[in-house]
Amino acid sequence: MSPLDLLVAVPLALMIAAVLLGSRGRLLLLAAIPVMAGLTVWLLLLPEGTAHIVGDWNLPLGILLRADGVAQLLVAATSACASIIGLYALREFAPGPSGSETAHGYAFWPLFYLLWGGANAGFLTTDLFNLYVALEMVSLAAVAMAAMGSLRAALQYFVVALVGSLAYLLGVALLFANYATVDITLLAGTARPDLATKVALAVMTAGLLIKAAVFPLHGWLPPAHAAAPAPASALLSAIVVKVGFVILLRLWFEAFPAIVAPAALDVLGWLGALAVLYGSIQAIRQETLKALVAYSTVAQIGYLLLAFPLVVTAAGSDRAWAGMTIHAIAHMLAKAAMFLAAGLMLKAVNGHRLEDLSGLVRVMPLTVAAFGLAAISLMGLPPSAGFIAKFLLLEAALEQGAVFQAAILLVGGLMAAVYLFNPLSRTFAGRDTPVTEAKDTLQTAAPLALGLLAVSLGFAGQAMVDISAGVSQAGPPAAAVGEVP
Amino acid sequence: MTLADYLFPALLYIGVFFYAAGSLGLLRFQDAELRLHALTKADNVGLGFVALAAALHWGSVAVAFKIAAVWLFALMAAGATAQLMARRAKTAAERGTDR
Amino acid sequence: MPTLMHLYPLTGAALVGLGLYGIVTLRHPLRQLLAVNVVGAGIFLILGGLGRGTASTDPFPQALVITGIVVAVALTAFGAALVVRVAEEERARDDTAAVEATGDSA
Amino acid sequence: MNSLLPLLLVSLTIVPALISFALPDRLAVWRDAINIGFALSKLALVGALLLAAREGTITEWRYEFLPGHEFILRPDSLSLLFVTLSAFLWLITTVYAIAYFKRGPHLGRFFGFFNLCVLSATGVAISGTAITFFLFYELLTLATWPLVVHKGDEKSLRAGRIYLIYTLAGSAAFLAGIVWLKSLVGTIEFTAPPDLTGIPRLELTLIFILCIGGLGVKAALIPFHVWLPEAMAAPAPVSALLHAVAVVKAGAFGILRMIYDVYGIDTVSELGLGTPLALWAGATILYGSFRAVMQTDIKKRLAYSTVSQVSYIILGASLIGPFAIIGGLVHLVHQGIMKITLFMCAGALDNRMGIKLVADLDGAGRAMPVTMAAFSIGALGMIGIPPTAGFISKWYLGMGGLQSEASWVIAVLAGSSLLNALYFLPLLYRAWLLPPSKELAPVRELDGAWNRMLVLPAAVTALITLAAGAFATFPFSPLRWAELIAESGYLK
Amino acid sequence: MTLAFDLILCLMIVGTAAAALLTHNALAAIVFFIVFGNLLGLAWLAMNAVNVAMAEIAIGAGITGVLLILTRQRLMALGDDLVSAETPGWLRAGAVLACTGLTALVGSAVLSVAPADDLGGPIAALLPELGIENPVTGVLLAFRAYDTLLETFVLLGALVAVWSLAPGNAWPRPPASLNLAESGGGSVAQAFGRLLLPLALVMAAYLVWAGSDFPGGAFQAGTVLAGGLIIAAIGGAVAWPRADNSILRAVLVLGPGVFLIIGLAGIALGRFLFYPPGFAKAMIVAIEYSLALSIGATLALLLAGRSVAPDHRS
Repeated sequence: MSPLDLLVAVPLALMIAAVLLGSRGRLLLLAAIPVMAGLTVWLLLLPEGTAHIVGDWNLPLGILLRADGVAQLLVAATSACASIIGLYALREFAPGPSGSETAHGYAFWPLFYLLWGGANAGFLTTDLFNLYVALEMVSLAAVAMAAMGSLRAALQYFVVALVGSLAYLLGVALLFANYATVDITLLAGTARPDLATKVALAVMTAGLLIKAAVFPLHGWLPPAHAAAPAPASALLSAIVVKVGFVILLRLWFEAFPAIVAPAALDVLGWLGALAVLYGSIQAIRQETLKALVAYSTVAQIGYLLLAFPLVVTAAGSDRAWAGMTIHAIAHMLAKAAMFLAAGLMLKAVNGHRLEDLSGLVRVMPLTVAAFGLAAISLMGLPPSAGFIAKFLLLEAALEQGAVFQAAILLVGGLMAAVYLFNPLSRTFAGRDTPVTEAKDTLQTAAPLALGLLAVSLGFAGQAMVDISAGVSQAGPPAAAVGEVP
Repeated sequence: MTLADYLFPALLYIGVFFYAAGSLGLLRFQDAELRLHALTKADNVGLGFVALAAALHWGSVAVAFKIAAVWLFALMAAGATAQLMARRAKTAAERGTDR
Repeated sequence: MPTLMHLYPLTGAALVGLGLYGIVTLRHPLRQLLAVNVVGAGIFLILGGLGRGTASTDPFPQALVITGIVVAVALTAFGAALVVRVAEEERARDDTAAVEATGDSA
Repeated sequence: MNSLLPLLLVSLTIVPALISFALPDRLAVWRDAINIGFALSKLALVGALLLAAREGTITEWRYEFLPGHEFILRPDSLSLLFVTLSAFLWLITTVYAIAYFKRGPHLGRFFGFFNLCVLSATGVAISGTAITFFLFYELLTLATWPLVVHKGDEKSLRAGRIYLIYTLAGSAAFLAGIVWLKSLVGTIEFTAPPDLTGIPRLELTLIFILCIGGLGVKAALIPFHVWLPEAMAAPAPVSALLHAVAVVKAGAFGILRMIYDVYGIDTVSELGLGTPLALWAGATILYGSFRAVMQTDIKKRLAYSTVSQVSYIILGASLIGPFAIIGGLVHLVHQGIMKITLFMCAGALDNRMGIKLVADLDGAGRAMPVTMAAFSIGALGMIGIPPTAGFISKWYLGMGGLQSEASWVIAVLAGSSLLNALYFLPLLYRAWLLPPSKELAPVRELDGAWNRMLVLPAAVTALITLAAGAFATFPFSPLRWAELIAESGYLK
Repeated sequence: MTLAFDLILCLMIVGTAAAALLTHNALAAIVFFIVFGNLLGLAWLAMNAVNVAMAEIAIGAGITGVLLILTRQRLMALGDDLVSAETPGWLRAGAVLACTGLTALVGSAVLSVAPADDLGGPIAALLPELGIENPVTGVLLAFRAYDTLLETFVLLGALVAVWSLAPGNAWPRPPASLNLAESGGGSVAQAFGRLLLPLALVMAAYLVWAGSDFPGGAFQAGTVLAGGLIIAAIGGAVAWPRADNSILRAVLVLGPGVFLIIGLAGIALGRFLFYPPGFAKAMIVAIEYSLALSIGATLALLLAGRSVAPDHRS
């Protein structure tokens, strides 16, 4: 009896209920949230690195589920995000006045639970092929939700996502052929720097960089995220890109720490830096609000990769690891809050451009406050979780003398301030045209709750660092390994 | 080299001959009905010989029945589809489109 | 050292290269979908092909391949529906554009 | 011992902030009552802390918010000086702001952020480590920005943008400095200054430049002062409390902390950083006064005068010498009181009679005699004419300059006093001696509750300016207090 | 099989794949793709992976082939002539270089690995405990049951995703009918459809039962069932149900549901997806039957596409 598998099984059961009941069953979410919250708390209470195999078949045949620090924190943040986005979507996809159900209204809920289950599966398992199936679950749901916005952007996202998955699958095939196992913990023990492993790692990294929308392979993200309906783009930007990133993390730091050349890590670090600069510059240039927020995702993902080279060297590497994890969570919460708030604001003025936002602070102060709180965390200003992450990364960078990374961290924060204060200051400007203010307390409360969570986590720095420090010990728990000929 | 050893390759060659004839017909004949005619007739007979050869090769009666069932399905499928394609070709010819 | 057993995985590798070429050069989404299936088949050939011992074939990669094929067909089906829907929307936009161009309701 | 008093002192103002945000405008009366009530209770709390400090028991509150980092609130003597000043002036400005806006729209949001600003100013004052200081320092920027853009017109939005560009860039540099120092030396606690012996001189100087540069933005050292005159687009109470007191002082206070509590006076002089900082401050003093003379708008002129006055504090701090330190510390208080008087009078003149430009001041003395009297006292204080408080701080700064053989300081002080006279005296001359250009009906500024609440705060602070000057030697005067701090804290 | 057979087969596979990708005529490309799928099935047979051969031919060539033909027809009805625009020369050259480089890299990586039957032994050792002989079904439904569970939800998710594409007014109407009778197909198609559906049901049932000991299994059976349903639809013997038809939804959800319930029941005995020692075979067969039914319905509906508005032509 363990939360590791229930955290995937429960969303899948909810998906079945959602398919059966259709949008009449959307209130099921109110039952889902407490159950998932309970499971998440139970997961967080598990001792470090507890792991157990599915069914009763030892490795290398069976599949190992494990909750290390990164998984615990990300599953917790996913639960918080998904629950609140779900509550927001209760209104967004409510059936029409005559009770008529639309295709989007029906399909959103099964896809929502599929995405939630897939993300949890992606965070909790150490089996590379199982991660492939989880990636497919998440990508399928993501593309379908993006299609609810713009079909053309969804098609482009679909083709690119497929190429990414195929690249990842090719790597898994080569790894299995070479080591007769697809389990990360077993691979960690037997990894040897031969050609097949290097090719596999390269190809898988390329695939995952596509999935995580890292610069130069990020092209599909802005149009898809900007056009999707608000809850969908919140889910996409907050959760979907993180699954790709976590698998990349596991590959580089748990499966193949031995054979990863520092030069390769620096390349990823450089990619991250370029992503931060490119994403920020593009975000500054955008005229429409949702495109701006989408490009900010590209920039924030850059920070995660920027931290890769800092994690390996001895000094301050535990702080960099904690900083990276906390940044992933801070971005998840803040970006979800920002997309929901942006959705509300744009719906009120039914426009897309930044100019349409003028004067909103007087009309919808709470939503603008939520956008502001999210902006504070994204910029890494105290007292938010974003600040804790930026501070830890900055500290690790300066401790290792990586002045370039430190500079990127600071400049990135300033550029984020530019493109985030731009819409914020417009909301203070005067307004002439009237605003149709659909006062919906649930939808207003959702981004505010996420924003407050992102900011208040700033005070729980110590707890988050302790949990994330629970790095899984190299190699599988003894009980799980069967006899291998 | 018992009788079966001689018979088996012979049947196979006859089957292949009929397949070749069918494909040749497909290439040489001009209008659709003739091509369909060549294809369905020749290929199915060819398949019959190959099936016979396979049945002999495995020798057991159960396998022979299964192979006969396979042949039967192939015949049915060929017949039905040929008829549909012929109908479509005729209507297409009348309407002058090649769809 | 290449052996007889490497023949099928090598064709798999060839299919991966060919399929990727198709994805990059073919601009029509349906043709790209076809190319994606070719790449998928190539990858499965590599995965299954390298699991062949002298006497028997390893059932583990076979199961992975079957799972892979089913996932591939699910995604291809969704991709095809998406392509049709995009074409439909494109056509709807051309019709409305045509109506505005001619100025009268067609 | 881990007492909750400091935490209470900081977090007390969250309550009025949230209430102000929540209360709709029609319940404004309640909102004003709550604001004033909490301002008074905060003053009482500060009093309690003062008594505790007098008996020598230093209370502090620790919380480990990150491994190796402690979040310490520790009101020592220096911070209590700043806290008392900000708490007292906050009460005064709240009364003034209520009168200034009467029943305007969106005041809930205004007073909410107003309280948050004071919260962060108090936090800046009593923070025990560099990280806690940075946290409140940044919060101050975030809380003041909405006040700058409160009106929402193009001018204040532009002011807000410039304000952000400067302050966020400054805090980024300051963060870099702190973290760099932290990685070299471990936690930077103000009470136990880290020993900087083992660290190469170059790195120490670079860190010093980064930190002082970052703090200098808020302390309006040239060329980072540009945001201050722009911020005058904000409503008068904002520029009165925030831009004359809270924000600018936070920068100066930060520099004092860096010099006294992080580096320590002897390291600063050994690194030879004292004199360049003094020169930088001196240049700002002259430049600020010079630009003030040329301004036609009253508030802009006062803004530039603030730019130069704040640098007096930095000048005092960087001239390593007992008199200079006392001069700097006491000016921290005096400048706050005098500048707030001037801004409140300027705000009242603008609010009641629409006087914005220097030219419209003709005959204002007859129309609003009390306000103009307070303005005059403030102006004379600025110039440094006895018996105002301004004279005391300039006198001590001059003596400090002599003591540490920096005679050019005297020249700077004399020059700036002359410039002060140049840009303040014409105002007084117009107001009192020139006949009013257009028929100014006497505003009868004292009858009616609104008028009294608008004018009296300025009068009170003007009287304090005089008192601080005349009774400087009395036990509870700011001067005596500054000496106490100097002796106990920094002259050991 | 002999080297000659393998060599010719591989050359034909690569040849048909190249043809499928490079011809301009879309229909020819799809036909080549179907041939390519069948040849792949032969290749899997040559590697005596019979389960995969059946899956590849049924799903890879069959279902995907039909899907591509139907999609082509729908696109032609919308006036899209499926001719992919001419890619610029430099892109084509660059692609050739990149792809040959990738092929060489992957090829050399493949060559550097010695093919071996690594997990055949341990699997064979554990099979008696499950009570089944077909190792692939063992892996699919016992050792990697978690993978297969997630995969069935991907299939269900794909169908929901296709349904989500329905335009506003079309939901929850049934998808476009494939019935040839409406477009002059006549009685032959109807008779053919009527005859084949029961046959497909028998075949599917046999495949599932045989699956535990001989090559076969839920996925292959599901595909045969889907094929039968499609032919019946073309013959007019079966009409697509509305999307909100509760029986349809129950059938779609049966497979994944049963699998999940058995998985959760396992928790009571110890771990998720844990089969009690004596009942492993019973559990596996129960899962397989429900899965076959759901997969058959899901694949058929995936081919049918999304709901269409009443005035939808094509």
